[in-house]
Amino acid sequence: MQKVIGRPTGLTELPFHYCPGCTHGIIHRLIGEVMAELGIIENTIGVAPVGCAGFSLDFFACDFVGAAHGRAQAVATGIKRSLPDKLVFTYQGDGDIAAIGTSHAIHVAARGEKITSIMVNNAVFGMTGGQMAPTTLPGMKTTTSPYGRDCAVFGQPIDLPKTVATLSGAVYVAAGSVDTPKNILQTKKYLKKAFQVQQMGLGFSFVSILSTCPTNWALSPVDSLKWLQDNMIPVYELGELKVAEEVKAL
Amino acid sequence: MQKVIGRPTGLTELPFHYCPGCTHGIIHRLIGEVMAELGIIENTIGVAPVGCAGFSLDFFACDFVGAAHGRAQAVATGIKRSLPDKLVFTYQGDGDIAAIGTSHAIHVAARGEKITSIMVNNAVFGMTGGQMAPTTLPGMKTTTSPYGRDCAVFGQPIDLPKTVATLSGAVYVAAGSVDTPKNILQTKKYLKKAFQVQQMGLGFSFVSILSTCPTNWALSPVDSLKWLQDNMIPVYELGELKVAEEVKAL
Amino acid sequence: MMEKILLAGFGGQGVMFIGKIITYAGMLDGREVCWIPSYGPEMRGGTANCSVIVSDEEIHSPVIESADFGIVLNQPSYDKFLLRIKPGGVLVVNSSIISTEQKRDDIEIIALPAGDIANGIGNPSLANMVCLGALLPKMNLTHIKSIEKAIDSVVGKKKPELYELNMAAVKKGLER
Amino acid sequence: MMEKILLAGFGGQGVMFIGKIITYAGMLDGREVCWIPSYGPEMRGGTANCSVIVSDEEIHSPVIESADFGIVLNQPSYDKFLLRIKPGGVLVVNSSIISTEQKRDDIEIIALPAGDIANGIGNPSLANMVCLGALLPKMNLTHIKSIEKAIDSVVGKKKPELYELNMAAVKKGLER
Amino acid sequence: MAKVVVLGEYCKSCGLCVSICPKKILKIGDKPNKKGYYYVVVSDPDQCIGCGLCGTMCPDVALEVHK
Amino acid sequence: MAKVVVLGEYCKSCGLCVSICPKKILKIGDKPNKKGYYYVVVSDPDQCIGCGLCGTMCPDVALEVHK
Amino acid sequence: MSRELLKGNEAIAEAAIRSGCRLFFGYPITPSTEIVEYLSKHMPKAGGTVLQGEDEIASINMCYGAAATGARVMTASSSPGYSLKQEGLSYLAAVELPVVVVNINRSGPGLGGLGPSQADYFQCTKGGGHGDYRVIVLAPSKGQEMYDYTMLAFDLADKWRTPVVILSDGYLGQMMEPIELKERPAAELPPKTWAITGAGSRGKKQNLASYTLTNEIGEAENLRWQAKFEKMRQAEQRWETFHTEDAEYIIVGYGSCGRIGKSAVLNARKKGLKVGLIRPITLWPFPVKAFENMKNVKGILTVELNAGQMIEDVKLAVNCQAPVHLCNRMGGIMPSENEVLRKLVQVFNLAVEV
Amino acid sequence: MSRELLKGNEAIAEAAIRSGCRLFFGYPITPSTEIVEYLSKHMPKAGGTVLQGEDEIASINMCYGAAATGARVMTASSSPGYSLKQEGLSYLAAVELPVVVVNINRSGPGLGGLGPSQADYFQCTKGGGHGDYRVIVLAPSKGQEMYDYTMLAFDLADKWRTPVVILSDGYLGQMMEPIELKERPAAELPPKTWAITGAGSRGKKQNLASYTLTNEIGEAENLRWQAKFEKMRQAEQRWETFHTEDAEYIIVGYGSCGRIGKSAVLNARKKGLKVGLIRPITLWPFPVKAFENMKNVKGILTVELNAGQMIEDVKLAVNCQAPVHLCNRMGGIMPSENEVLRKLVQVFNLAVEV
Ligand SMILES: Cc1ncc(C[n+]2csc(CCOP(=O)(O)OP(=O)(O)O)c2C)c(N)n1
Ligand SMILES: Cc1ncc(C[n+]2csc(CCOP(=O)(O)OP(=O)(O)O)c2C)c(N)n1
Ligand code: SF4
Ligand code: SF4
Ligand code: SF4
Ligand code: SF4
Ligand code: SF4
Ligand code: SF4
Ligand SMILES: [Mg+2]
Ligand SMILES: [Mg+2]
Repeated sequence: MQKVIGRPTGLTELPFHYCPGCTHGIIHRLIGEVMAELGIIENTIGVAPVGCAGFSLDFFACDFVGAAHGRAQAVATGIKRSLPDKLVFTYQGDGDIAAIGTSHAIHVAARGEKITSIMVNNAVFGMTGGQMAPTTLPGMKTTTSPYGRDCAVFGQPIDLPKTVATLSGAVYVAAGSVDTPKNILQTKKYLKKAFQVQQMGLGFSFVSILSTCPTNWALSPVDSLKWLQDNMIPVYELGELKVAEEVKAL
Repeated sequence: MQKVIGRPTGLTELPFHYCPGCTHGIIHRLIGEVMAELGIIENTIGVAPVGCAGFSLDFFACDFVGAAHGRAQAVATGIKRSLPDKLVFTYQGDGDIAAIGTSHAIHVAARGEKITSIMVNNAVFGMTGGQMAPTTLPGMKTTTSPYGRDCAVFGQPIDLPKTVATLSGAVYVAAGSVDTPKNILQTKKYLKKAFQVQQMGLGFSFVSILSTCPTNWALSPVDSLKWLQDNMIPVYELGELKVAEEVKAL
Repeated sequence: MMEKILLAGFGGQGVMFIGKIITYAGMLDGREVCWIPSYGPEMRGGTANCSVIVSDEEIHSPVIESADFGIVLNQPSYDKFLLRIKPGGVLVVNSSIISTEQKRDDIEIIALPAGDIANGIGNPSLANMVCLGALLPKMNLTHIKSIEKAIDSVVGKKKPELYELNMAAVKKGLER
Repeated sequence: MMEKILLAGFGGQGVMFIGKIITYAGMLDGREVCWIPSYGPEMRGGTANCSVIVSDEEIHSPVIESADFGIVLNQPSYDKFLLRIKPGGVLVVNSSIISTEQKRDDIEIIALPAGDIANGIGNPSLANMVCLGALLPKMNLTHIKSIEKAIDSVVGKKKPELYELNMAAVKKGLER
Repeated sequence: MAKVVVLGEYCKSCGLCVSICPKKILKIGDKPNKKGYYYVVVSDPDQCIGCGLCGTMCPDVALEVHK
Repeated sequence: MAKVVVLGEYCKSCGLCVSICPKKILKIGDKPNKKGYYYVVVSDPDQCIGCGLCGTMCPDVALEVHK
Repeated sequence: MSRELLKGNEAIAEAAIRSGCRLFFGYPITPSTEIVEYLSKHMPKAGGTVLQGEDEIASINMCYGAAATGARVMTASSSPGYSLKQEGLSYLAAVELPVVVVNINRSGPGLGGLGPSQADYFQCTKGGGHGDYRVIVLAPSKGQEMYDYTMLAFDLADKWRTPVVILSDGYLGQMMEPIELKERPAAELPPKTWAITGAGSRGKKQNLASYTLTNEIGEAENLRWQAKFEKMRQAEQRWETFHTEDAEYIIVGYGSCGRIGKSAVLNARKKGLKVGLIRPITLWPFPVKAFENMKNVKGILTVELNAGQMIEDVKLAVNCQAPVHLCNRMGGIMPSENEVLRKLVQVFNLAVEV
Repeated sequence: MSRELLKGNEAIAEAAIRSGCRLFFGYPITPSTEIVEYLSKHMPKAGGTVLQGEDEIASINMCYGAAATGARVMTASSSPGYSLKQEGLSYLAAVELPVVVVNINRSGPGLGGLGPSQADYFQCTKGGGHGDYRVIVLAPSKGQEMYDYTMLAFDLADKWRTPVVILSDGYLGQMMEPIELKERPAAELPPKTWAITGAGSRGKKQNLASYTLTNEIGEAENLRWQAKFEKMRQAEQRWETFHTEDAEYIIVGYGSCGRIGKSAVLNARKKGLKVGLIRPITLWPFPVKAFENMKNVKGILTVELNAGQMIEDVKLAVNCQAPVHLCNRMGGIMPSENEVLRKLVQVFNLAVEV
């Protein structure tokens, strides 16, 4: 008998500290698997954000650096410029990368910084108790949009991968989801390709992933998946949004 | 006899402090004319950047607020949210808006902030003595790219209007140039439309304008125009890059 | 007179809520009150506790070094707060899921199967209210009447059925 | 011995450059030197000035309250710096574009049409070097030999033709 | 033959595996782990087809599937 | 009939108008203004066709064209 | 007047609305978040706008814009977020714009914990931003003061054309106490003739900016600012005394420590020790006047939730009239009143059991 | 050893390269810009990288990343840009990362002028960022020191695992003086076992972060940091004295003011006044030891390009042994040596003509 699924070597033994049913954990496992499959655990440096994934640095088996809120990509830039042979990735929430971290998101993409960024989009600031994020859906209630997000006041949600795709140094941009086994496997492929793009030094690679926040959405874990399907997927286009010529060869 | 061209009432009497031949001045005149033609001088509040145009607040006949470097759009947001009936515009260099001001550029567009932003793109940080900007052209020599901009290290230049156009609240995005009388007149039309979009409360309007910096390019004013035509226009697409449905009616 | 109360359990067990009810009751009685929450570093699921002071005089320091009363709803809270009750004080323990091996002789420990009792009245998440009921007779500045008013003001106005449920649980504890 | 020199003109007239040449010359002679630029708030076209100290001893304060020598290349600089020359000091004035109506008796004012002289040798932008030449005989710590070396080091190495041009202008001033 | 192993101490009782298992053989157990979560148990181990869906969905990597 | 007026104190002698004038009637003058710039003069005013190109290009709004 | 059970942060928010503040720009950060959350719920009902900026820098600059129009405006954050606002604060001070800025102190440096801390004292009082500027800093010590000082903050901001900082901590921010929702007190405030409201509103254009590259103007500006700061120093020192009349030992503490200090004073008195308390209310201007006559005082103990910061201002104020010592905890931990008393007894070698 | 005519800013840049710094992240701002410009030209030749960040925040956080790998790294800015780095600096201090940060002070607040100013003294020495942290601050007073102290800064940063700030002004940054391009002095430095270089490099994974939300850990961290700061306070105080042996009056000034102070001392001596100078080299730790024995001193005059900031540290150090007065200019204006002397004569009522 062979183990078809289980704890990958890319993760440490530590149990995650996320809320029950929070899909941050699924994404963690995928990254752990990808690192193991590519054999890069020893050679990878991750950068953790401030947000629910702030403690994630303990969960991965590779070296990790914790950044200030929103600064993971700038920190990753510093690491990569110092150690160009290492694989460097950032793991960030939607608030971290699409609110306070916006300029870095644009400029690592413009510079073609040879790092990989993973954005976990749960449509809220999870860590701080469920405030509106730039990704919060129209009409969605959060603690700072108690009457539902009013787009006339706050604007429509940002689909960051599409904006990032306009920058020439972003050579691979994909958007996945972890709501179903199928989407999970697809997301894993995106993650793997993103790391490979970096391994080959082609430019900046970016994977955005739709994720749940049962706690702040005030839904059960199972209902959260359904809510994601019904509400987020129609707004955030999934798939490979940009595959530059040099990446297509992969 | 009628005055066909001259000092518009949208400008004060003060002579500009720009270098000889610097086309910041042409753009100033266009804005002054547009304000006069729309009859909005009394009702408009401009926000000045830090950069060569930092003193511009004295040159316009409307009220002005000076912002910190890169913050003009955040300041304009505060003004507009306080006084929704005023016309509010920002006048910013490429460094101001596309380097340090990037997040604001993205988020005013995402929120559909009802302001107008004008970006004067001269491919350098003019004020500080001609350093590389995110807009500096490949191979272009500046004081911080003394061997010519190496895109492998610094990335390709950013075409900010194209990135901003991906945000849903940006309803009008145009790119002009002031190198020839024809382009100047075209740019004036863009500016006028951008202000009208704001007058109608449709969303965020953005006009990017290619401009010269004879001093830091180390070229004569006349040669600078030629350099702009030969080098900038091929890289930065001109025209109306985005006209949202609601704006088309205009 | 000043009474200090510590309330602790898992996040989700409603310790913050009973703390607020006691505080609210104190305010309705015209007393000085203060309520301080304390969350662990973990988002949810970790331990949560709050401290409440009800007083006839002005409350200066809000810090409770040792309390007059305590309610603990889970094991880690029992282990942690057992030593923080003043000699002569009272600690109410949800014995449904807490083993009270560790003991103290100088305080009164009221161990009651609050979880099971709550389950008995149809809602296991009311263990907090049962414990509150059990503590009430021991307190001098907080009485059932004010607790009733507090619950009514906090939840009753909007959801009368919740008021009934909560009061039923409190009474179960009181009757114990 | 310490000599303090103020140099001023429009941006682009090359006052920074002659300041650097004097400074460089001083360094080549093994002296203590320091050069401080000062730009106006305007990018270009405004007034620019720099101050230079050449000294046998260590230079502590680099601030020049009043100078031993000065060169002014335009009217605003003349108006501003005339009063900043020490009694007994020397001020070289580019009389091609400066009117020296305002006067001082306690300093020596060398008014020479540096612009025209420079024009005469084919390059109006060398007025700065002409003025430098005119000041040289008055200075004690800076001599033509070191200026030659300085110009050679700064521009001569890369562009020998520039060396010749500059030296020609300096000599015109010196011969005045 | 296939086998699913529940790493009880990791389980947070979220129920995602329960809802996805095509054979409906996973259920929330009645014993809490050290953290107080009632971890998942396998009601009918022999029915497991080793499809791995449960493990794919488990956010706490609390399931191992062997095949 | 057309007329171009140079507002000499605004002119910075950049030459943009000189290079654009289709009639080649503008040139850098030989008198400096207060700021020291040799401002533009009109060599042959009668030739002006009032096309306004000079004023359109002038970065210092130093030209008025009447027509 | 209604008395409501509110968290300290909510009291600040409610007071802001009742002070006529109709614009709030902020970015969430624990333990200040209840402010933006409360306002998001209640501000729209009052006809105001709460806008979440893309970050703290955007937020403070949105405040700058709104304040420039003469509107009452507020932002709130906690330590790391407050650090990001420093450039903005320096500009606000230079352009002299009234904005109320709340800092619910975390226990930094770095990310910092959420427990009560006063580690940002220097940052708030000595200018965390660049340049010579000072802003009024108010330090409430209970829910009611969170409310009252917020109202005061808006008035002081308008009176002096200055940012005013409310410096508090996670304890005070999240503690619930009954608050009297007093009406805004009457205040005579100068008209905002400097406000930018469109040239039409006054018939001529007007600017507001900090763009001076001429040193002489820079010096004149600085002299003008310093003269204003001096006036503020004279006029706005605020503090509370508690049993100081006959005190031989004085505890100095602000905010949470002021409360604990009071309990310590009462305990000390029970033990026969003549202890009093000075509780600075304005941290800038520091209440130097409270320390004018320390002749009969044998010793001073500052109580702080940091490594000892305010103690420098106390020493400067005391001017060697009495020895000054420190009782402190860090990292989000609060000392109890007995801990304070033990420290007092220990450093001054008093013959009392605590 | 070659002697070259360099601007102070260029001297810093050249020293950085010769200190083994191969990474620079910065954003241009006058009057610090020559640093990034010089490095853009010369760093690539040395095999290093100069990257212009999208802003100052990006730059300091890039430094954070690079320093985390154990690399020597530098950034440079001026006042408004330095303000933007405050959150980053607080994190650097918390994670204990060695980075050299240059602040060529503008004359703020606000945009600020370009003339010489010391208005960021408080910001640099008392932590412009949030939380209880201190960083070493070095204040060169001439071109050679811009060079030497930069080399020192890199070594101190590595020795103590701390950011080190070089605080200077536009005068010193843009002044050209002959600089001896000394070789990097030998220094014994601890190995960077904490560096993040990939788990493969040491066989097990490792983290670097400031993510502690447990108050008890937060307190332990703070105690550890404070203990380190105390050691630094003991070990790293640096200052220069000039004619202090018999001095009755002492001028205290750092940076540009230190130089002017020396000229003032020499002028005073010519007039028969026994004046000496203490020039702090480390602004943090402040050279308290230099003021240990002030018994024979009749008065102290601090010379500052601000509203009077260092004077507080001087007063605290002097501890009422002698009166302390202030001679200052602001806004980018520099006092002359005679102005300083006049002030000295005036405040201490001396019978001398200046
Ligand atoms: C400078 C700063 N501002 C704000 C915060 C507070 N904060 C921490 S995490 C966070 C947002 C988290 O949301 P997201 O990035 O979407 O991650 P999630 O928790 O949802 O996974 C915020 C606002 C902070 N720590 N630092
Ligand atoms: C926070 C901050 N960083 C940097 C600067 C320095 N600075 C002033 S203007 C400028 C860039 C100007 O370039 P741009 O915006 O393109 O305007 P231009 O002068 O070219 O018109 C910079 C970097 C500053 N004033 N403040
Ligand atoms: S708060 Fe939301 S995002 Fe954070 S751990 Fe809980 S469920 Fe996940
Ligand atoms: S430096 Fe360049 S952009 Fe600035 S005024 Fe001069 S020419 Fe114009
Ligand atoms: S592997 Fe498939 S069948 Fe087996 S328990 Fe998991 S989901 Fe059910
Ligand atoms: S999905 Fe995982 S954590 Fe959730 S109930 Fe199943 S085993 Fe437990
Ligand atoms: S209006 Fe036309 S013709 Fe007349 S001067 Fe101007 S460019 Fe020449
Ligand atoms: S374009 Fe304007 S500024 Fe330039 S030379 Fe002609 S008139 Fe003068
Ligand atoms: Mg999120
Ligand atoms: Mg530019």
